[in-house]
Amino acid sequence: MGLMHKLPPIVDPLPGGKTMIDAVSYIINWARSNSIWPLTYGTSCCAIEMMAAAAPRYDISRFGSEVFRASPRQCDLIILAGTITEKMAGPLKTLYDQMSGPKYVIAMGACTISGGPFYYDNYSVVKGADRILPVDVYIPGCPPRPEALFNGLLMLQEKIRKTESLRNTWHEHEIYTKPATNTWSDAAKAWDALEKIKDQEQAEARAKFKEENPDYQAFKAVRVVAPAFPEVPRKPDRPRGKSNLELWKLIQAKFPGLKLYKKELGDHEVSDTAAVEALGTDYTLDFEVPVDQYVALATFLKQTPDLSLEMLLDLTAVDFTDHFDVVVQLLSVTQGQKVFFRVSLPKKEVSPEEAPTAILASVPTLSGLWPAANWKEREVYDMFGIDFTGHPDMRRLFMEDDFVGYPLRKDFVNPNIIKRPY
Amino acid sequence: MEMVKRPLPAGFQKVSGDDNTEEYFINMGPQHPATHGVLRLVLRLDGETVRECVPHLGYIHRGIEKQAESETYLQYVHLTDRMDYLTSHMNNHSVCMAIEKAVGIGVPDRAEYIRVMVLELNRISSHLMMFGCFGGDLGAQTALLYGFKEREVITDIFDELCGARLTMNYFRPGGVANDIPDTFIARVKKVIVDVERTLEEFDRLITGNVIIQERSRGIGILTREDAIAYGCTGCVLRASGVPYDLRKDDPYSIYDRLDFDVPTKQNGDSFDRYVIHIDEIRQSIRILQQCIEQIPEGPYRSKEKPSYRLPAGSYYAATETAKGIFGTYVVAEKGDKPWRIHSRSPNFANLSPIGKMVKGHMIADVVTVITTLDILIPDIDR
Amino acid sequence: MAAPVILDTYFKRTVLGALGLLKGMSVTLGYFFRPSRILTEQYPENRKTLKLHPAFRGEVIMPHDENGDHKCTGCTLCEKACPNATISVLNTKNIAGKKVLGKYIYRIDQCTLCGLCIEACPFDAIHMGNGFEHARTQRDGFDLILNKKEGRG
Amino acid sequence: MDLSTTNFIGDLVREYSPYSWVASIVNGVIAIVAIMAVGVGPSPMLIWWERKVAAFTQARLGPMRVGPWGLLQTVCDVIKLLFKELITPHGADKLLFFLAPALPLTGSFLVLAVIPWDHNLQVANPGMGVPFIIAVSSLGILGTLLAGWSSNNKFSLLGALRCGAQMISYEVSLSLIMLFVVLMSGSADVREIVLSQQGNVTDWWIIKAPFLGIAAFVMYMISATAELNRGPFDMSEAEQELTAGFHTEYSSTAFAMFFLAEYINMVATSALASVFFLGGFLPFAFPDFGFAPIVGVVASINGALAILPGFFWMAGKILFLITLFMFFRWTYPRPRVDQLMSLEWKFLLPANLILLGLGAVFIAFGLILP
Repeated sequence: MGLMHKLPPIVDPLPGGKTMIDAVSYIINWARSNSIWPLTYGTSCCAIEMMAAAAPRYDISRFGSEVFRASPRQCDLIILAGTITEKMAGPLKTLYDQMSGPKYVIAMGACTISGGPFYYDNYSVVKGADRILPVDVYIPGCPPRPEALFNGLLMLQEKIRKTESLRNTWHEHEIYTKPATNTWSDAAKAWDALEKIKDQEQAEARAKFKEENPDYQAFKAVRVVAPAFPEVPRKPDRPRGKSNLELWKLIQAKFPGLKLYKKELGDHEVSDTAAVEALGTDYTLDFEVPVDQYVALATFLKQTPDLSLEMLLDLTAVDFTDHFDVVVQLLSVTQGQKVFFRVSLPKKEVSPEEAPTAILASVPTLSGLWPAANWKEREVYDMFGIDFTGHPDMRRLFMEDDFVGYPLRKDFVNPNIIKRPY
Repeated sequence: MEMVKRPLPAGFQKVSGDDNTEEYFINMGPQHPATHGVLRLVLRLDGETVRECVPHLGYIHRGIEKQAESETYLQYVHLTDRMDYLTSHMNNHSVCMAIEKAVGIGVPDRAEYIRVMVLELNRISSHLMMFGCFGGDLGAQTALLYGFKEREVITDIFDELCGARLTMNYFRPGGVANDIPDTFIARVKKVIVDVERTLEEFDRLITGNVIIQERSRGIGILTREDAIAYGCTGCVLRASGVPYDLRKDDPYSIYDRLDFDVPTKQNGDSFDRYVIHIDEIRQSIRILQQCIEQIPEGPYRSKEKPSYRLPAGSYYAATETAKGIFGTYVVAEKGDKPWRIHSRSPNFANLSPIGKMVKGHMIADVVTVITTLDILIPDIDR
Repeated sequence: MAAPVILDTYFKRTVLGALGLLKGMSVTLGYFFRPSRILTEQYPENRKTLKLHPAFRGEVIMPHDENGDHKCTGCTLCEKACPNATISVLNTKNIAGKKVLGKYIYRIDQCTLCGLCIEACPFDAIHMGNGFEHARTQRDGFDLILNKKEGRG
Repeated sequence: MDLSTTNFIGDLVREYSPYSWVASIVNGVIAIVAIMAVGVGPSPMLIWWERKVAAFTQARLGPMRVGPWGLLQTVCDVIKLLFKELITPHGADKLLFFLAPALPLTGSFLVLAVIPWDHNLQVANPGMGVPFIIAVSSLGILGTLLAGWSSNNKFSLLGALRCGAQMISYEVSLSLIMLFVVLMSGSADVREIVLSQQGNVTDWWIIKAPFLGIAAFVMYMISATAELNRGPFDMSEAEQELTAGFHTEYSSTAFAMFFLAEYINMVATSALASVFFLGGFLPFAFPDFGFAPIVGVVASINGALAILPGFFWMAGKILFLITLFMFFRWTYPRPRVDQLMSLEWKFLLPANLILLGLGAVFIAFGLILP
């Protein structure tokens, strides 16, 4: 192709040369624009709509684009279907570089245009794919309908036909470099400045208007009558298996001195079995366990046949600024009961500069009891910086290894985050 | 040729095994046609046999849980659409149930019926997608498109009902966003007919196909003990012989008024995981038929609150989505925004045994296992 | 002893397998020979007849009546309902010094089309429109201004 | 033996050339052009047809927007591919990397050279056509192996290794089936094989050898699909497993060559199937079973059918077979690579040997239809 693009300067001066170059350009553009093969690439929701566009009802093959190639070498278009995260940005850039030119990029959906729903308060989403790749067509929507994707595809075809020729060959254009700012606040600020000027300019006119129209009545907008909905009493949950009271008695027999956890009932104060029954079925048994009894309790809960809480449904943590709670949820798939238990971990004392990046607490791992805890604990480690001693593979789960900070802590700061304006 | 000693990829402990075989590593993903998104699997291979498989997550980690802390409860509902977008109604339902539990609002009967119908339609559409992907990932591209073809009918119903094809944001605490249109019931009836025909076609095209059976029977066996130990839920758990379904065992909404079975299989291999989806669709159709008969007149929503302020405490609600148990764990402090929201995503747990399941199988089986686990990466990474 | 069993299963598997394959073929051939089952909608060609469901959320629009007036009072409820800071309601003062809507910015590139703004509006001033053809080749220019003129007051 | 058209042209050239080497060159060029026309010419149309078949089986429309019913779609694709950037991956063996795409084409062209397209239309007619075909069709494997190996990509290498194992295995049963036909017809000359099927439909080898013919044909189709590396046996590409298999690293023209080679191979394989089992260029003729009332009617219908030149019959049969291959591809899932191997070695090979033995028995006892 390199050779073809050296032709115009040579052929143009010849008689009829211009027409010839135009004709060749026309044919090449016609071929290119009608045979856009996309890469099989999709990260999230938009990918489903992209697949729906290839499905019988919409059928992207009418445009000759059904040849989804899995190898970037053979495709012309990368439809950025779905959110692009900082971690994915590297592989995506590689994918783009591996494509053979001419190559085009369609940013499908709000996430890839600007970050969309993940624009504010987000540390991991790239705020616009055009910051890493040169985007040719943007299709807003969340996700855009398949028709909207076709509309974008047609726009790309038109762009190829209109802007490319042998004289003006395809080239990678520039990426978007405007810094991501708080667009909402920017607009408000700019508007306020304008308003101030307007206030000054109109001060006289307004005063005059007031004089001339003393009985000015402001326009009253009509409120739409919202449909009235009845108040409906809540029907409590109907859990199967052992009741809270039965469970609590079984646990208390082995581990006396555990405290029930319920905020409204006074902080962590309830240990009275009589109160348990009053909590009702909406409440799932939730109790606090000291760190030194944590593993013993978990083992007890798992291995006692009466409880048979054999499945670890969830393990997560909550940052209460002064301490962490590691919350574990267990379920008995054979009997039906479920419990929460939590261990409260005070934060280690570190200097304020180190605090955001330091590991502030540690707790024994449960991954020996439940393999399910393996990833969950890695997630908690990744998000909170809580170390699980004895864990076989304590690495970050989601973020890259060199990521600074622990996102779900309340004191987490990250340069990517744009604070939500309100 | 001089062998270059490279460090092991992350997550691999130590290359053991026979010194006579040459093992090598291969990277599946993050962009790979069979990983359903941006999952990255690093495989240690001996020839084509998988010796070890280490998944790497986080390529679509969008920090939804962090972001939720600065959104109101109502605003958070629409973010759950984007977690497991194939079961977005179910995710919404789980959040709404948590809010309802905290604030103490009930749901009118009609709303419950609308919810259940929509949920079951959503389940069918997600399962149809799974069928398609199962066929497609095993090489039968046509099956993929048949799956999509039927799914499109349901998507169109959602389009008419809630105005979006994928990210619906239809559930509200205390009910649903709007009443069903007049055509809804008729269209659901038509869907039931269509889906039954499609199931019959799928039986002929995929289930009865000897190649499919050869490729999925005995592949990626997940024993009952493992399924429980890894916290797998949904079809994956039930295919391994545990008849646990939240709709039956911890009934929410009106599921205890409806008559349906929980299909269970015993082998826990890929074929069972696939077949159980068909049985579930049949049950969903049963539920839909009952709902069509029973749906009462009345309000579709209970009295609204302008902004939902949850009393301080922690709340948990779970739904049985098409993939498994989706739980929403809300920790509320003061104000109209959550202190922390955690989603217990079914796909996360369902993917976790993959290293164990594919060990000793071939590359092609990795694809089979991934597709029958029916995972969705954005839900795992959140 | 064992040989007949092996042969038996061998033939059984062959025959049943072949039958299964033929059955599968009957499905695809059924579609191939019945073009009436094709359900493709040809989008750019059917643009004139294409009718989306009225509920479809494609974009936020602000309907204007025959005088060119809209119903927005600039109360900013929609702005607050928006999870995404997609909407900027910028108010101004009219000639009488009363607060009215000045500019209603709608950033369609950030909008997730969740519809919460529509629900929040007490005056029925904004609706969800069906339009979906918003594709552009430039990043700038997605900030739409929905009101044609300042609010009434 | 009657004079074939090509021979006629060849003689003409030889007569008017001043030197014999000029004649050889001119004849060679004519032959090459003819093969190219037969091989490359229909490929874009076949690709279009494949996309339409895929679309119709999937309840969609397929390419619609370039030309009537998207007829020019493949032309677009080819032009586009030709003008794309040609990438040599880092660490690739350059010479082999670019040699590889040419090899599969060479093999199929050589096969096409010995196919009799009509009574008088055949580029070359070596007396031992079948062994020649068996020999040259192995060239395709080489191309794939080289492509995979020289790409410096693990996926490519895996694809190539799969492909090598698969094609060498299936070559065995393909050769055995060809041998079966040779045994039946008593000749290894491709033209002779066609002419041995003269008469009506019941004289085609698929029917003439009762039960054996149809079994051989089915096995030929299975082996040929594997040999062609097409779905459902596209182990070497296996998009869901190996992204794009052996041609993962190929772009632009080199990829276009692989893309076209698949279809040219398909033409060659289907042509062989038609020669061996479906009477090659012979017209379709209904049997009358000696049933007096219909003899006249059948004869007149057959006469009408025979008006079409043999070339069209050949083309029609090839198109039919290719469409069959396409249906396979768009219906069936892909077996695993070891299952494909055991299909060959544990099922097809024993079956082929039995077939060959039975064939000999049939001939010995005169069980072949008259």
